[in-house]
Amino acid sequence: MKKENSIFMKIVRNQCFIPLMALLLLVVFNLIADPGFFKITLADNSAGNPILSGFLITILDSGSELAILAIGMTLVTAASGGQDISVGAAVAIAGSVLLRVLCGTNSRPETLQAPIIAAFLVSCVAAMLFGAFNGVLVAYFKIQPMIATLILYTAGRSIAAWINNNELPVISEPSFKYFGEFIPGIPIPTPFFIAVACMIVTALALKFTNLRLYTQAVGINQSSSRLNGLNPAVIKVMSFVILGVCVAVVALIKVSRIATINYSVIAKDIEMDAILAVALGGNALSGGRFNMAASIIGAYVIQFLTTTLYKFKVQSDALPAYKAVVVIVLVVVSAPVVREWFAGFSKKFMKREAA
Amino acid sequence: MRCGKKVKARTALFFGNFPERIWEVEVKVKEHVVLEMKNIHKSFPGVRALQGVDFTLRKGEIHALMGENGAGKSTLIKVLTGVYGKDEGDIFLEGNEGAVSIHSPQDAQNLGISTVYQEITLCPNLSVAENMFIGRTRGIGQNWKKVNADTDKILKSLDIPAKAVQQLESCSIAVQQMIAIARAVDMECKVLILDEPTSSLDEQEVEKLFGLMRNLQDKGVGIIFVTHFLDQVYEVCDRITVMRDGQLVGEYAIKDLPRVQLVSKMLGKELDDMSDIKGEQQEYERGDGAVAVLEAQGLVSDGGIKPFDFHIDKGEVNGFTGLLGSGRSECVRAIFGADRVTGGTVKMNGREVKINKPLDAMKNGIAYLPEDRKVDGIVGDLSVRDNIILAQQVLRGFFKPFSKAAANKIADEYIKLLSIKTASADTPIKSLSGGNQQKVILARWLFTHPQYLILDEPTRGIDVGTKVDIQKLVLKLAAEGMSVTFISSEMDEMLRTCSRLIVMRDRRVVGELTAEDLNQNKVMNTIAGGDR
Amino acid sequence: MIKKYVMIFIVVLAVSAGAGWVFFGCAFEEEISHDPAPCEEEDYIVIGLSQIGSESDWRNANTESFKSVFTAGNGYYLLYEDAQQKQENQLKAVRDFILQEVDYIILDPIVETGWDTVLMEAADAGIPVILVDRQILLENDELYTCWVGSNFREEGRAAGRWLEDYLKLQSRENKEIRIVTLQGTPESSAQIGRTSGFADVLSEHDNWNMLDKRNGEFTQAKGQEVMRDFLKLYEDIDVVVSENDNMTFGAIEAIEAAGKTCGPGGDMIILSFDAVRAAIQFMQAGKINAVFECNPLLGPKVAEIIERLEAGEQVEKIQYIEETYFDTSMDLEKILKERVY
Amino acid sequence: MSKNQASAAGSFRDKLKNLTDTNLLLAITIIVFFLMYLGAVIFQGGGFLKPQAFFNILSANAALVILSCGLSLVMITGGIDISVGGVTALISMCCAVYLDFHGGNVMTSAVIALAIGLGFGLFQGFLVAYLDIQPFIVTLAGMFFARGLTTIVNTKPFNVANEAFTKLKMTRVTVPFMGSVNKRGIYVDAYVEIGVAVAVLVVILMFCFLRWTKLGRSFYAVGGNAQSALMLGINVKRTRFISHVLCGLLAGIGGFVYFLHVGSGSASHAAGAEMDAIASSIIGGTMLTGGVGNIAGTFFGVLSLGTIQNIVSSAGLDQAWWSGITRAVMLCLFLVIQSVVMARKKKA
Repeated sequence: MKKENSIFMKIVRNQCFIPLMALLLLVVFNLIADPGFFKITLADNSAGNPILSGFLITILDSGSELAILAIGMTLVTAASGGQDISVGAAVAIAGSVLLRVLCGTNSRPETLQAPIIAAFLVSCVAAMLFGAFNGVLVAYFKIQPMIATLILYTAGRSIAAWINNNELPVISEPSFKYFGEFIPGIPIPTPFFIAVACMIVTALALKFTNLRLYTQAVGINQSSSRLNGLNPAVIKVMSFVILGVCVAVVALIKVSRIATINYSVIAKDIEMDAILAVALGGNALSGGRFNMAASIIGAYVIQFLTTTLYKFKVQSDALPAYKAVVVIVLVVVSAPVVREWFAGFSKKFMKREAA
Repeated sequence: MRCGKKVKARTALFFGNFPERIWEVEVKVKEHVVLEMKNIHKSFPGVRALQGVDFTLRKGEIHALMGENGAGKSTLIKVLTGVYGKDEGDIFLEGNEGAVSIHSPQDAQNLGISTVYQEITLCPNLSVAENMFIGRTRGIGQNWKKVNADTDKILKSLDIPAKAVQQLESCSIAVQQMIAIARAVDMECKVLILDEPTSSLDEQEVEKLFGLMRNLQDKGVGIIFVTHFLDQVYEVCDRITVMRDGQLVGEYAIKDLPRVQLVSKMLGKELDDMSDIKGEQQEYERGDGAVAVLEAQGLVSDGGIKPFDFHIDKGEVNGFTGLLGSGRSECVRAIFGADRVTGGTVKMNGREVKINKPLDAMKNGIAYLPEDRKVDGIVGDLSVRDNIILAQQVLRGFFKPFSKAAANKIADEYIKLLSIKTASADTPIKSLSGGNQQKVILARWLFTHPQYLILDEPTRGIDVGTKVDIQKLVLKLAAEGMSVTFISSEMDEMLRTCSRLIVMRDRRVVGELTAEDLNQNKVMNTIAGGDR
Repeated sequence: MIKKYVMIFIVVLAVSAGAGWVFFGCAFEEEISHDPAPCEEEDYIVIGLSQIGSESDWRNANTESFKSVFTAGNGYYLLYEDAQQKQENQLKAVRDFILQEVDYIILDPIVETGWDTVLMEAADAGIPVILVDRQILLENDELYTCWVGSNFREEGRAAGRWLEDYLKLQSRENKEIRIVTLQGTPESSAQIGRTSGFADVLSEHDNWNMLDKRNGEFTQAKGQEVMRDFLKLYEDIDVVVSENDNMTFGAIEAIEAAGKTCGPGGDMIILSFDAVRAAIQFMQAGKINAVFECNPLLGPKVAEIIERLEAGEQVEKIQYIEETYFDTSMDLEKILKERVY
Repeated sequence: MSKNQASAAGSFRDKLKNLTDTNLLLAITIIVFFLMYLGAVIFQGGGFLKPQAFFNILSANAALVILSCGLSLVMITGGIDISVGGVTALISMCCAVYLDFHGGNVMTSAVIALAIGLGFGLFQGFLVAYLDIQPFIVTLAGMFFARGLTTIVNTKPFNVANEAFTKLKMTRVTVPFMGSVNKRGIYVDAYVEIGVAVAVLVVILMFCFLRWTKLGRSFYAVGGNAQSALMLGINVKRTRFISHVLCGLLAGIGGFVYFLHVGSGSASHAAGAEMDAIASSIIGGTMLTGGVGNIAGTFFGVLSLGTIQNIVSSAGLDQAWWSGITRAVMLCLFLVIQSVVMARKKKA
């Protein structure tokens, strides 16, 4: 009896438990509502390449962007104890830079003005710079992360528009669309592969560098980590820069999807989803220990939720309302005060059991 | 506006009926007791903080409450101010029938017990007057004209150099401190507790403060004065109550208790017992030409210490002694670069080195076990393993992490070596007992294989067994050629382990004791500042 | 001590930077826009243009045509304001124009209602207002001088008629035709006109089945999103009516992403409006069946009107701009060559 | 140390030193504002010389003034509320729907507005103060909830045709002696929209509230140092709670004023208004760290933003992106100034 209990507790304690439960919940809900949700069909697309389609694929597809952002957001949260709300705007900027480099001056080029990889690297650098900007404000000027990133949150999309002086460049080059959609012959959407690649890189980084240890140490106890020779400021900035890289990757996917950009709509409200993913992954939003896997699962759960809502014909603009409810529930449940209250309650309950 | 009237009444207490007050002060009936605490018991899990302590405070006296930390004086005060509830015992207060019950700071205030803490608990961004009166009256409105006028009166009556309308943060710390006191006094307090009010003041500021205290004393307020500065005690106090290990040592009139006596009482070593503990430490003699492992000249930091010289040799164990707040921790923090070093030079093995931040020190083979374990030591949520490898990991650099296996091996090794009691290497350190947490930190620094190890209060709040372990360990390390600086509030520990003691008082080095000087009396005399 | 002064210095620096930035920022901009400020030069005709935004290529082409006509060279000074899809911004812009005492106000109203007040103010200030592109509802038409733009309803009808003929060619005129519509920003006259125009024809055919109409906000991203939803919700769609080109582009993305094909010989017939260059290129690629022009080059016509007003002539209230349509049967190469936008 | 400084320092420097953060930042704000307006007059001339230009800025930003007041309250107590923009949108949509589709009367719609604002204030206040959850997360959720709800209420943007409302909307408060002669040579009275009257009233009320009521002062106390405030016997939780409730209420008023200004319901209304409000407060010298701030400053902060936008637009720049960038730059600038001021205080 005791033993079972302990095993059970181990499962429950695992950080991945909460998001997985949520996932399970959604799956069950959809099974009941309409099993057709899980139907996956293999069909040829216009180019005559076989591709998979169906809601699950959509989740894999769109969820990947979120997962990539969740990686960076988790680090930022852990190190700085706050969240970056400018990622959406940053994506717009990175995307705009990408297109700028690809299109050069003419907004409707017949051929690419630069190799995609070069363009991507440039946008990467741009995104990292903006990340560093946020990081410096947070680490050296000691501004709360969310306020500091508010600056970019405002200016970002404007800057993006400014980079292409408000034109809407369109890339006609078909190979550019591979990143956002399908590589001919592979029926699974490319973003998923990109996401997996990012996950692998992250995993390696966490394994073969001290990223995890340093970040957590700084997040948990600054003064002590300083006495152990770490430089908290640098670590924080680093986390923001890493997030920048993630942003650049997402920007590539986003832009490649539609082969153009819409400054005011691209990656709209994605910051909310990313934060939500981190929270859903059971990571304390006040920083400290983090569990990357949980965040990533969280990201896919969010997308699952989104897609489910879509399926039930919820207006895309109305989605935030539902997510907001989820956030509130999450934070309330994880609030220390509430937890104490629960603890007290359950203790009483146990007593009654015993009696 | 109700508050307005109150204020009038209260200020009358200062001006209106002065005569009989003076008369009272003249007579100063010896047994005119304001506060009496009888047989107070308080224990926390694992610790018996207070064991049957009695305390008596008379009207219009300044009463020093002395004791090294862990003696239980802060606990006693917290019980008195209702921060902690007491397990046993009674508190009697003048003008209250029978024992009073104090459950919250508010209760204490209503009963006329006010406390002024070391760190000022006023709002710097409000005006003086607002600080005096905010949070004391119900209702929305406030006649600020009147409040300002009253405030000015009070400030004048206690001759505090501040204006009611001036913003608090534009006052000096001392004045802020005084305003805090003024507020406390103004709330009809019989008992005023000053918890280390002077620790952040300079001489003349302290003087001002004492002026105010005497002023209040004449007005018949009983003052409990907690401080670590002996001179100050002997300057203002009438009586002293000494505590040690949660027990009452005794209550003395100031004139019956010379400083040396006081120190010995605080440290719990009778002067006359000449059995001075001969430690197992080898005699320290400095062979000429021996190059110091670390030598500091005129080192000074923004931690608020006077410049000091310091050196330590290979295999030597020395220590900074002195009462708490005498600046011993600040010295080592300066050496380690934990505080910003503002002057002085540091040589290691004869070679001059720049130590501006902890990492520099670590690179030079210095390790520092900080005084405040919770704040500066442990990384609470991390596992024991990560806590052990942290420092070394930082030294190795970002791209050379230990493999999980290696880390585990190291962790287990040190857990065994220091016999750390933990469920596993994966347990978060915060769930360990204080002693074991301390051992983990120790392990962390030993793993960096330093040539110079600084231990600041490694044995604070730790069970006796562990204490002994740590002392033994220190000597062992020294024997292996490591230089160790050891700081502890416990005299005999220091005597047992250190072969040389640097004695500090009031933030400056006042003496250095070696060989035959290493005995209780000498040390205490030096701490107390000569046989005055 | 030193540190403190440094800090103070930095503060001062920052503030002056702020102020300086404002000054020189504007000064600089003044220089790059070579035209002299309106207040100084009297012999210029000052025009205030309140544009809806820059949401689509059509809009940009439209804006450009104004910018290219009303140049200092032609004796105009153009004040341009982008309202970012917000009526409040347009109201504010018009008020500013009135304050700056421009000679003419050109207004492209984002919605049809809520203009009475400002137009009143403009009238009081004696500034003629020329409406372009979209229309507005007023009790008192005297409040604006004239309206210049496309006959959206006619475009809608044309689309319907074209579909009729096309289906006849394919001899599907009696089969069930499943249609979805990507609508433009609601309440905009383009949306109203095109929807109703197409509906006129739709009502004549009971085998045409309008499955769903949704708001695509005239933007590509939104268009793609809405189309994706359509494809999820409805089996075999025959016709997609997209009320502007950008939405069409988005829709095509979505359709191909879903593994379906469109255009002549595809699964779906695509009807689009506006006919920007890119759209015609898409037609060449055989992804759009037909586009119905909505000529954005209103600049010249408006300029002509203004000259007539300057000359004291009267102008008629409603002025349609001539428009045509293109489909894949035409010589698109030639069209592209002639096309300026 | 402070003593010999005082003796050393000249009287002016003394004054500067004794200048409280609030006044220092306030001074900076006002100076910057006037500099900008000057710049506007110099470079744009024409319009900006007329008083009406200023009143137009007021009319356009009346709602923002009110929202910013609310935010200043919260920020002074050391909190933050980014839901106000969403709430505004929600309010204008609800009121619009109520007035148009259900033919309600204006008074009731005003009540609805207040109710919505108050509701958000109460809920968020409770979560922040009593469950102490990070205010940013709570209000972020609040913002998204409000935005989402707006579209659920009604997706299509539309103008309100209700006569009573339009009459109220068009009501103008003429400002005497401020009028000017237009190009027809007719003298036109300067005027402001009715919302401005409300805004000014709110500003005055809030100013007095913060300056002279005990509750107002305890806002500063809590923001300055919650621990001390507790020691001083202030009910910190309640104070925080009240600050959020007030902010919600003001969001309600602001929302209605905004609705009065635009006269339409739309999901995209007041986009980024929370941002502007925060920016205005910060520019107005409200410290993010709490305890420092001044409603007067906030008022000027809003005006500064308004002026900047006018400059940008009439400088012939494409307003679409310039205004965004301009605001962000100003915000960034003042944030940096603040953290520098803080650093200076620590050093001193």
